[in-house]
Amino acid sequence: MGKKETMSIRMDSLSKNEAFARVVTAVFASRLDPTLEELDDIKTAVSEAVTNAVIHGYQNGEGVIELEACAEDNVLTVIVRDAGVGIADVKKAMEPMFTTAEEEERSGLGFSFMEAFMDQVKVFSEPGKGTTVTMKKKIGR
Amino acid sequence: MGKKETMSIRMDSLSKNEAFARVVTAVFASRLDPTLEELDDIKTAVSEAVTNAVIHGYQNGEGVIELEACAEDNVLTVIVRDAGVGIADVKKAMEPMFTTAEEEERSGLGFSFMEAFMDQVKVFSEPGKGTTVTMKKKIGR
Amino acid sequence: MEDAFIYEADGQTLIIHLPRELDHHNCKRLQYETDHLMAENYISRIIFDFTKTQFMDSSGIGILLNRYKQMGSGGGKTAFYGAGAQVMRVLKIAGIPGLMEPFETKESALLG
Amino acid sequence: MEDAFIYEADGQTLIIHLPRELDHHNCKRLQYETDHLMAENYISRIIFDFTKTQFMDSSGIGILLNRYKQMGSGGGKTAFYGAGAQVMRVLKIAGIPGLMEPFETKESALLG
Ligand SMILES: Nc1ncnc2c1ncn2[C@@H]1O[C@H](COP(=O)(O)OP(=O)(O)O)[C@@H](O)[C@H]1O
Ligand SMILES: Nc1ncnc2c1ncn2[C@@H]1O[C@H](COP(=O)(O)OP(=O)(O)O)[C@@H](O)[C@H]1O
Repeated sequence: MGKKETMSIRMDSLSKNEAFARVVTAVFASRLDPTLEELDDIKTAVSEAVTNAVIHGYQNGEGVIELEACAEDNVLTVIVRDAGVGIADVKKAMEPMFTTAEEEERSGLGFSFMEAFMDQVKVFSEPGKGTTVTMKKKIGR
Repeated sequence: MGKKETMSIRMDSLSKNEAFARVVTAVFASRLDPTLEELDDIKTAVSEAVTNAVIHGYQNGEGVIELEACAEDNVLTVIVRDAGVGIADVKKAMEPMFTTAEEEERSGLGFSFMEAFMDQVKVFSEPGKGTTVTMKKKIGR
Repeated sequence: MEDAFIYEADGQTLIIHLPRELDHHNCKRLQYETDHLMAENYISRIIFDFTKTQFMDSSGIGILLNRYKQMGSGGGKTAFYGAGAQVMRVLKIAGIPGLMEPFETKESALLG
Repeated sequence: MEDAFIYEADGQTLIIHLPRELDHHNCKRLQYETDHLMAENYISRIIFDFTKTQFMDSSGIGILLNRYKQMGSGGGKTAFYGAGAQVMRVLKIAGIPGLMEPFETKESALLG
């Protein structure tokens, strides 16, 4: 290893792309030779971030979601980016059980899951401009 | 259907991304509900185009390969683009058995396979600028 | 293409056989359909069957928690069985086993 | 991660058990290894085993054609067996069955 490998993908903001995004990321991550459990972790975290872009970022409307994945040494970095409504208070949004979409039966656990399944989660957001979630995970400890 | 769905992906010019590209395209294409045979056709054509970008376009060196897929009505469009050396004589390059990489045990059948497995193949290339291969296939006749 | 849920009634118990992937995309129908079923029938217990489920995320948890609330918080009113590795980890992180009774099999879940 | 080839010798016959995916990436080693084997041993016949191969593209055809040429174009010097649907379609488009003898099983291929 040592060499950095990258891929980025742009897709429509559609709920069917939640599954597409996690499969693509898992296939890309397989070059780091992860365990099945690590692959599940990655899939779950990606699913959360992409679902948030679809539901919250673009409010179930049209938009483009960008997903970037990068493998370097034994670390997988995944970046999920939307150009949607953005988040005014990121700290509050990341609190467990906090959700602004109660009527859609959201659990408010999306960010908690990303944090549980990845080693590092960083959220950058500007209201009206969009949200970028950057997640890192060390593969094969 | 009726609505157009698109995804595009950028990846490093690495031989391991030949498999990555065909899996990603197959997963994307599955939304058109293709038969297993159609999926195999798509995978083979994508494999040819991406392999050509790696070997001929970037001559096994560094570079970025772009793959775009689009599903509209029952037609899958796949575009594979490199910014590599390009092709001076596209017509000659597309002749069966023509290859400029004899010593690498190439069969010269890459373009023939794309044409055999897809309904339409168009190649646009400029020497020194790169090559774009656009392929279309109707799914589920 | 879409995964199918199958609803099974056993007296006042509703068994929901969950799909292969329980994400936001696949949850949309489940939400609508169970609301409909619960409005039309008297249901006093819900059992979730994860036997076929290979993937679940927090969208699935949202569905589970809302059914749990609808059933009222009394003991044993919601239960689940058949959870595999990925599902179990997700359920545990969300604290579901403290709210819903876990079982190994359908038979033991029905006995309660 | 990498698919493994396995080479099997039976007298002067070399059986090459091809990998799950026979593309440019996976062909690199095959090329090097068979050249090596054929330089060290007297091989008069090559049999390709596609039993495990689920995918092949024109890179795979390039490898086959070169081994065919190395064997000289005499009859029966190269053969294959175990080709599934995708592999068989690719072989046919490339005209391979006109150059190499197709067999159903390893046993029949060895008998020739
Ligand atoms: N991409 C995003 N764009 C805008 N708002 C977001 C985005 N992601 C998360 N949020 C906000 O953060 C809240 C908490 O998110 P999360 O923890 O994933 O829970 P949930 O999705 O269940 O609401 C959301 O309810 C929403 O208000
Ligand atoms: N992306 C590309 N960039 C530059 N040259 C290309 C590209 N694709 C194909 N070619 C040229 O066209 C020729 C024929 O290609 P192809 O039919 O795929 O056969 P092969 O890959 O076996 O050589 C190649 O040998 C090469 O000279």
